[in-house]
Amino acid sequence: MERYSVQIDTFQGPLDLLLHLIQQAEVDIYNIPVAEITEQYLHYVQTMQELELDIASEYLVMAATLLEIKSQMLLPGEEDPGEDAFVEEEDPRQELMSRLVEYKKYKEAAVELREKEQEGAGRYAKGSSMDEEAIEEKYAAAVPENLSLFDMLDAYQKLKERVRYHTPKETKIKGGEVTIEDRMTSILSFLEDKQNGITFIELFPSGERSHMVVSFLAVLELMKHKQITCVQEENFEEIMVYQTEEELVGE
Amino acid sequence: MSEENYQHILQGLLYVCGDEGLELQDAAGVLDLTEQETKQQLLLLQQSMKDDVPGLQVQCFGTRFQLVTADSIAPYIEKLAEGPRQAKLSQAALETLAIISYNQPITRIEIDDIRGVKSERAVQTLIHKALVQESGRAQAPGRPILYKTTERFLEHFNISSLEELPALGAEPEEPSTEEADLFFKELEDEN
Amino acid sequence: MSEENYQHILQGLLYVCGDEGLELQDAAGVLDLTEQETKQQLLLLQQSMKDDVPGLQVQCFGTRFQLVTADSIAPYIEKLAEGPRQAKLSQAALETLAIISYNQPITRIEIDDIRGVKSERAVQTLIHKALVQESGRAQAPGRPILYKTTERFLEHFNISSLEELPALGAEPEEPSTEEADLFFKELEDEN
Repeated sequence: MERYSVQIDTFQGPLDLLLHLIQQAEVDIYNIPVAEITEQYLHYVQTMQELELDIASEYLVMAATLLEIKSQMLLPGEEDPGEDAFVEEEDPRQELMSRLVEYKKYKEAAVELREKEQEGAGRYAKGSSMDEEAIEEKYAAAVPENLSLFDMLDAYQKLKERVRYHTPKETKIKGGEVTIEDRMTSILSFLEDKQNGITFIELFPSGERSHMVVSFLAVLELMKHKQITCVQEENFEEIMVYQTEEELVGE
Repeated sequence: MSEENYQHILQGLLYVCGDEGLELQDAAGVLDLTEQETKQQLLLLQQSMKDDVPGLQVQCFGTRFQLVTADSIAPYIEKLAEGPRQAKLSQAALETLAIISYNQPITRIEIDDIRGVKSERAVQTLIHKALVQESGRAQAPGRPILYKTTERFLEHFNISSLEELPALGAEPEEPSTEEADLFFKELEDEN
Repeated sequence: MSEENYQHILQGLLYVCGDEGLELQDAAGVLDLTEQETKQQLLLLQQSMKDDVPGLQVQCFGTRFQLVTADSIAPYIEKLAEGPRQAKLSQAALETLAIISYNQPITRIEIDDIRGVKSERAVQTLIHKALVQESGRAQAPGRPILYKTTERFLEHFNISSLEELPALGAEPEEPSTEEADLFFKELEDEN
C-alpha cells in the first residue's frame, strides 16, 4: 500500500488520476506501461469504492478502457513481420496518449492562470464616480436592449471585489493576539457550567482565520491533556464537546 | 520606511477611498505615524501631485483628504459622462438588481448594507424600469418596504423562473480535504 | 491641445471611472482623437505613471484601461480596508477556464471530452463569476450552447488580451527520429 499513501491531490477526473500515476511511475506519457498503470489505476478506484467516496462513472469507463488496451496489447501481432513490418501498426494506446497529452496541456495552463490570478490579486481600484444614474433617469422606463444576465453578474462580482473602507479594523487586530494558552483557558471556562456539552462549532465564534486556527489548536491541546472530550455519534453528525470529568483529569 | 514610500502608499490609499475620502486617523494607523506626521506627508503629496499628476488634486476637508479631478479638466469629465454612450444600466443599478434578485424580498437598508452605500436612487431607477416592485413590508421596526423582482425582470433576462438564475456562490464541488484526510486515515489503518 | 493636456485629462478620466475602467472609444470621444491616437496616449501615460505616481498603475484589458493601486503597496491597502476576500477559483473551474480560453467558442461537451469528466458545474461557476459567457449556439445536432471568455476574464487574470495568454504546452512532439531510434534500440536490447 505504500505507494498509494503519497499525497492525494484531489483528482479532477480519470485523466488527472492517470497523469498522476504516470508521473509517479516516472514513465513516459508516450510509452505507458499499460499493465502496470492499469493495475494501479484499478487499485485506486477500488480503494475509493471501499471508502465509499463518490466515484464518478467516468472513472469506471476509464477502467474499462484501460483493460481493453491492456488486452489488445497482449494479442500477438497478426501478420508476420514481413515487408509490412514498417507499416506502422496502430498502437492501442494511441488514443489514450493523445487525450492525456491534450489534457496535460490545459492542466499546465491552469497552473499559469493561477499564477496570473495571484499576480493581480493585490491591485485595488475605487468604485466609479460617474454619475450615470442621472443619464439613466432620462431614459426613465426603458430597459437597455442589450442588457444580459451576465451584465448583472459582472456588476455583482465587482461589488464583491471592491475595497470596503467602512469596516473598522480595530476588532481584527485584537483577535489576532489570542494565544493558544489563552484560548484553552477560555474554552475550559466556557465549558465549565455546560453539563450537556456544546457543539464544536460554538468554539469558533470568530470568523477570523487566525482566531479559528488558534481555537482549533487549543481544542487539540485540550484533548491531548484529556481536559475535554469530543464525541461524534455518527459520520457528519455534529461534534459535541464536553469537559472531562474531574476524576479522569487527574489520571 | 522612507518618505518616498509614505507618499506612494498615500497615493494608493487616497485612490481606493475615492469619493469617500481618507480620514487622517486611518491613514496614520496604516502608516504607523502620528496624525501630525501623516498630515505633513499628505500636504507634501498635495504639493507634489500638482506637478506629477496635474489631472488630479488632493483636497483637504478638516481631517479628511480626498483625491479629486483637477478643476481645469472638468469639461472633459462632463463630456465623458454625457458622451453618446450606449444606453445601459449603471453599475449601481445592476449591483442593486443582483442583490434584490438573489435575496428577495429584501429591504432597502439590507441592500445598503451589502453595497456599503445608499441605494435609494438605484432602487428608484429599477422601479421606474419595472424590473423591481414593492412586495409588502418587513416585520421589523419601522416596517420597511420589501422589494422583489418583477415578471418583466424574468422576461428581460429571458429566464422562466428565479430558480434559473445561476446559482450564487456555487463552487464546483471539490473533493474536500476532509475526504482526503479520511482516505489517508483508512490507508494508515490498513497498514 | 498639447500632448501634456491629453495626459492630464486621461488621468482624470481614469480616476473617475475607477474599477469600471475607461473604454478606449469613450476616451477617444472625449479627447477628439482617433482610438489609435488615444491608445498611444494611454500607453504613454502608463509609462510615465511609473515614475510620477508609483503608488498607482494603469492596466489595460482589451480596449479598457483601468487605474489600480501598485502591487507593492497592497499590504497597506488591505490594512486600511477590508479587501475583497480573494475567492480563488477551484481547480476544476480553472481547468475548464483554461480549455475555454484557448478554444473559444467551445461547447460543454467538448470541454467534458478534454477533461474526461463532466464540467457542468464548473461552467456554471465561471458564468456566475462572469468570467465566461454564452456565445451563440454551435451548428451541431442539438445546437449546443457555445461559451467564450469575457473582458472580466482578462481583468481577473491580469492579461491585456487573449493573445497574451501563455503559449499552450508544446504540441505533442512527433516522436523524433532520435526517439524512434532509441525505441528500436530498446526493442533490440529486449530481445
